[in-house]
Amino acid sequence: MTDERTYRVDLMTRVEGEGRFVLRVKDGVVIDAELSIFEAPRFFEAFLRGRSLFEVPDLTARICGICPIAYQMSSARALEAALGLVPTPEIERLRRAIYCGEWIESHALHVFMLHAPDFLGYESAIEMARDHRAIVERGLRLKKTGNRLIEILGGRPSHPVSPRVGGLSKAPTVAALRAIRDELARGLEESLETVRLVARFPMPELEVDYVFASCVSGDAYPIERGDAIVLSGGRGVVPVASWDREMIERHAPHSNALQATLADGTPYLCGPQARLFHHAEKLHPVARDAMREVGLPREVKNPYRSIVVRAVELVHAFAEALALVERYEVPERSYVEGPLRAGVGAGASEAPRGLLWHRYEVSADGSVVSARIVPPTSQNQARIEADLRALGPSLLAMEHGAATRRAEQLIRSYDPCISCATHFLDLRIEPTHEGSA
Amino acid sequence: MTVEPAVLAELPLFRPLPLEARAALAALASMEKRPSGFVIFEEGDPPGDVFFVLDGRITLTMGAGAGASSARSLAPAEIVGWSSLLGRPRVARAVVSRAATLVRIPASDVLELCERDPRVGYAVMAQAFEQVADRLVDTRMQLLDLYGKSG
Amino acid sequence: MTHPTKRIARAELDRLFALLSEDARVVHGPTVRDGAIVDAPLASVSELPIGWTDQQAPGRYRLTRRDDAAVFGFVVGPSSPKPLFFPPEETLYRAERRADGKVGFVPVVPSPAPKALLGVRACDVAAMRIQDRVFRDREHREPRYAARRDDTIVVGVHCLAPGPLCFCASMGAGPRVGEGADLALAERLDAGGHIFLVEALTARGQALLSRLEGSEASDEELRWRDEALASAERSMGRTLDTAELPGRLYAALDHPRWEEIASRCLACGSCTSVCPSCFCSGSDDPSDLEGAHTSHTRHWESCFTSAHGELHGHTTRPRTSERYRQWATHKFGAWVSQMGQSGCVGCGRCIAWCPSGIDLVAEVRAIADGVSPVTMPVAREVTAPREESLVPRAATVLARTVESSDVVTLSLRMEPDGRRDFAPGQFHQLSLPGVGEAPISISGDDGAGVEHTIRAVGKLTEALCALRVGAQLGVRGPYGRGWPMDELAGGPVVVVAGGIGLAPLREALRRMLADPERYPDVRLFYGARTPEDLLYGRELLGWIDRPGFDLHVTVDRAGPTWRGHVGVVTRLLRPATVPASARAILCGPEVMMRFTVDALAKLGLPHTRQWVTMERHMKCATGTCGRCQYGPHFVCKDGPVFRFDEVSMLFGRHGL
Amino acid sequence: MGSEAHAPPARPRLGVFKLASCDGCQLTLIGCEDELLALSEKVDIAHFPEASSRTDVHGRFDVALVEGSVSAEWQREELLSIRERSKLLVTIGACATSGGVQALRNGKDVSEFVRAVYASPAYISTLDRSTPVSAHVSVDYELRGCPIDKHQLLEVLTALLVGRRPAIRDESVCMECKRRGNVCVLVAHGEPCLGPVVHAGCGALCPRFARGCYGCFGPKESPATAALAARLKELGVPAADLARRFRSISGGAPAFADEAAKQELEHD
Repeated sequence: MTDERTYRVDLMTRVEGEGRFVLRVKDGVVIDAELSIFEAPRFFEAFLRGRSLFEVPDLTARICGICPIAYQMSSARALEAALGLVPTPEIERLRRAIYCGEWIESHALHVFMLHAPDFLGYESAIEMARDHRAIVERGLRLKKTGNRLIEILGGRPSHPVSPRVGGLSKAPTVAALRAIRDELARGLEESLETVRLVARFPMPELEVDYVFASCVSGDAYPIERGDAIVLSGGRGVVPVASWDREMIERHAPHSNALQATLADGTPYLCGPQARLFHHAEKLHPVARDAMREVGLPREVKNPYRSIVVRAVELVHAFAEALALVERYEVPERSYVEGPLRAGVGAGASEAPRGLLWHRYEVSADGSVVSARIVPPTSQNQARIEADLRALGPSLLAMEHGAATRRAEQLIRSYDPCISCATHFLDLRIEPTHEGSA
Repeated sequence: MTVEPAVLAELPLFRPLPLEARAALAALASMEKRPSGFVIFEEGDPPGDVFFVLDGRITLTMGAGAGASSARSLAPAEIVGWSSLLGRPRVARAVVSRAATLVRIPASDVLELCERDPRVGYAVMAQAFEQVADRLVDTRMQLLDLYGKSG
Repeated sequence: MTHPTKRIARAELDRLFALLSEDARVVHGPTVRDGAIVDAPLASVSELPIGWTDQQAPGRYRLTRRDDAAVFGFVVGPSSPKPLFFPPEETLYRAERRADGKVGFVPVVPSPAPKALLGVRACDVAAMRIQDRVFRDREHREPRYAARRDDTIVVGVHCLAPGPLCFCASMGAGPRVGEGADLALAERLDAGGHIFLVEALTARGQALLSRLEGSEASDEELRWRDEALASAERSMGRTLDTAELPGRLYAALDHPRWEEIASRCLACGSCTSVCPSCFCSGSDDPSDLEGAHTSHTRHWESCFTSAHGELHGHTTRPRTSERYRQWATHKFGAWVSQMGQSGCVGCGRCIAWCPSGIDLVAEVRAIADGVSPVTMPVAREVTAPREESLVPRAATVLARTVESSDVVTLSLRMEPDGRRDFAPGQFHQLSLPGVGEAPISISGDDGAGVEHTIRAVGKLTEALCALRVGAQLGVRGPYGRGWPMDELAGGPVVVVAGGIGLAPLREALRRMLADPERYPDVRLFYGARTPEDLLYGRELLGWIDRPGFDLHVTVDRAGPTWRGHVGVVTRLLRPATVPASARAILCGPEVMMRFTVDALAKLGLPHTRQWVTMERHMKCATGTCGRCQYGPHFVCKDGPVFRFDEVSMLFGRHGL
Repeated sequence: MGSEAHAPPARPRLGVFKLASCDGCQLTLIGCEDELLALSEKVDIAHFPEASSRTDVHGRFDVALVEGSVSAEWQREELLSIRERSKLLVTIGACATSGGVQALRNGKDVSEFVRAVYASPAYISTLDRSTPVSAHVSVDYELRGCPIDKHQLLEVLTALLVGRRPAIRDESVCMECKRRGNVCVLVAHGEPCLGPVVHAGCGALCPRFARGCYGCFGPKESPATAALAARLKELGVPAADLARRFRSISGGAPAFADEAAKQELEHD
């Protein structure tokens, strides 16, 4: 008699976008591990063609409501590379500040609203608030501070209006930016509490040997800028411009997904664990202390533990933002300009959920000839499925519902952003949309 | 009941007629008393006689059935059944809503009189036309929903 | 006119600034921001736009450098003093509706720091006077405006080099700073140096002047100033003939140019927003999730928005041409009958800041030049202002009578004193916190409370109709001009009502019937859609036998049991029922009144013996929000009852 | 009220649904940081997959918030089902209200788009047009924006709960811009700005950040697109550029699509 078990969730919840997964284990062997996405495609690369390059950050922002700044920044960088523009250090600091806002907003959202309920056994943060109101309120407060920082620098949290090719369309006054100082200082304290909180969460066991990929950003912990991309396991550093030669995207029919792997077929991981592994020493000292306090290693092999890494990055983002706000002076220029020219440019930055890479070819009149966008979730997808396979056997000892939740919790660990992924992920729309039809 | 020519002189339609014409019509006319609820004619009936209200009240309604809506009530001296002067079927239903005295004249006799003397014909038709136009204005006002739109 | 005038050195401006800043007074003045000269709170003279000037053309403004260090060497920027006193958005009161049905209202009245305005142009000083008249010095005194405006020191600047869009001279508003300023500066920058002539226009200005270091201005200097002003007056960029302009504009309501302008006008509202005198506002009642706590907020609005012309869910001015016409005819026409002066001060902002570059002066000239004027109503006397905070008081439902399927009469006790003072034909603003506010005419006084007959046509009226005895709501008023009870006395009175239009007439009827000596002959003509829609049936039956009272009722549609008249109400109006000597009062929908007025005119009643009630969306009910503006009138305070000849020019026209 | 005991009225049931979108609008609901927990006490947030694993795929709702446009057949079917099960259906955001940025595919050869983006186009099933919710079912209220404004979202929810009309103004961005005291970027800097024809609600963000409005909230009531296009041409904006400006975030809204088409014709 064969023992075949299927774990599936037809409408994944507490993730950005719409997807489902199926994990089939037969006689103790994983025969199918599939994260599929039924989100409809939106064709960003296609309709960007022919648009003015100055419109690109506004349009690519719309790929994702949670991390629009990442899209704006990676596309602006790629286009600056194509035009040969080099933003001033003052502009880079402003960009880093607004990007910190997005990290705070996105990490707080993920840690408190999306992921924590898994560890504490609730269906949602709203339900969790009945027993742990202070925790949820803290999460909302932290998230609000991130949003407020983005508002000051960009007008609104989703699809802010100031990021542009060359910098920001306008720099805030000193008074306007300083207004958030105290809030950031309080957020820093509360993010430290958050590290302690999530470090105490009961952690499911899983050990994976990862190849980590992350941006390199000079001496800084990488956020808004990728000078190059570094890989672990002795695979070295790759220039941003040639990332599309190191990494290949494959349309894998079994998984319904366009998956990125390294050229040799190795799945890799980007995101908080990868950043920490490569750049732990560049974290703000306060964040490094927090790491030490809770005993977080540089190499985190348990994907569930990414929630702790995210909390540490939250501390870093607050500390970084606070420092930027305190040192802020209104720059001479908030963006750089230069003549149009035909060219090709690639750009990368670290979205909260990982490496986001863009490449554009532009014509001499400033219109886009071709666009390519590789979001973090697509790069992590092969890794997610591999981890699901690794998890499979351990689920057999568990009650079915708990096992399914455990698998879903694993997928959530990567903070997948399905809407982002959609524009390139395969959409084999199945005849029945079991999730909701 | 016979009709005195003097009665016709009270009706605007016949006021322009010479005395002898009125006398001739009066000879053809009859007078009848009808109780409340009496149906004089139904919408769609073939053309027939024309009526004039001497007293009481006649209500005209259009659109038979459940959706019936009152068009207007007729006051004394008004014509009932003008469509017969054009040889058309009845355009409304006429019901006595308060016990009424009516003068009835065959439409064909009125038309014959008109044809015989075009001046008389013009005067009669001008009067009839005015009454019909008047009703058109009322209908329009009802269509505008004169009392409805305000708060 | 000679005012004490001193000549001060440029450096003495710092002392003036210090004097203005005394007692924690906030000094506002022009400064450079975002590529324009805007008004802002200033820390020192150095923040003034020293050495800057502006270049203006229709739809175009550019900030440029001067080749000298003039302090006031520009014309006007996009901002005027208006927002300092009439903020773009503010809360007027907070309201609460408790679970037990009781309501409470708490006014919000600011206590702002006292202000000094430095460098105000003559046009803006004139505009401040206009706004004063709207909000403070007319029938009503709005306490929030007054709190911000009273105790403001105004230092004006004579305009010696007007810009290409300026026409203050045509509007009588400049270039010389007039009434409303405490001090007036004239800046002189020539080979002789950089000085200011400072003129004290008020006692307060005099006190300030006496503390400035300087000498009395010489005759030469005064002559220089007067000649510079005269030359400025001659060199205005634009001119407009304002003689009989209101009458000429109202005579040109059908001019094809209005439609042509609409092909260029964006209806964006920029013009009215930059206008230093425009005062129209809208209001909202944002609430918490339960609707229990509400803030009543007021915001700048514009006759170019659809909301501004909204009436019973449709907009009375759907077309851009109608909105533009509303603006121009109000600004240059209706304003005169409403306030006694034009609403335009000739600052040119609406021309510069129109994104489409429409030139108001050119348009008005194209439309009104050479037109023979119609006669316009004269401005009403300004009475002593009475405090009007726009905050409702609570009222309690004493009785609720169902009149028909969708009409309810509520008798209300005005809290706390139960007063019942009102004139027949006046209205109250009834409100429910969290739901909204609407004008409802007063339908009677039942000896205990004030009655309001309400038809459930929208969310608010539905909620009002559903109120139970003991529940509370908010009431403001009574407002408006009621029926001309004195003029009706003596002769026959014809009362024509359509549908719910009987409600505002009922109290007038009651009072007339109660006083047969003054009103010996009263005839009511009442039309409704169906017998079920007839209001106050029992009360009407009770009146039938009164000597000197005649009742004529008709319905549009009747069932078989109806024995009365069928047809529209005008059919009841005949020589036999309407004496030519009668006076008539009418209430019903506009279309019904239009036909009735004509029918009565045919029966020998001139327009001067007919009175109608107008419906417009009364929002503030005090003539300050502009919502109910109807030609030269505010319906809320000049009406709702008008003698027909006062409105005949506009009645039944679309888009007004 | 009598003294008889009344069961507390059932909390209205709220459902949040997603079609083709970026999630930014539903994120706005989670972004009501100060109000979210209070709101969850007033309304039963019965289906909101982005925020909760408690879902009710087949349930009935008093209010359904729908984000995203219809761009695949299964989305159309899901939408019909949502409509059937909901008393009030509110579209949130530009995608649901006018087709969104993905409506830029409309009128283009989608199979070519699929080839441009996907390695194995055979797997892709999509409609050739991205259409607003109102093209398929009746809509009770349309909330504008890309993304929606959180205050407007709360206002709509509150108004629907209390039973009044939402106080959302259909005026131009210029009205908001002037109330905020911004300097007009079009007049003072010659910056092309769609503000005069765009629906207010964002708080005039772009002019505040020294740039022209690019139309996230779609057309205002009676938008004078032709007049604005004529004016922008006077300022030197070429027809092709104008067409792109109108055919952007809210390019699927008929007023903008029509003006874009006019400008494209002129350009060709």
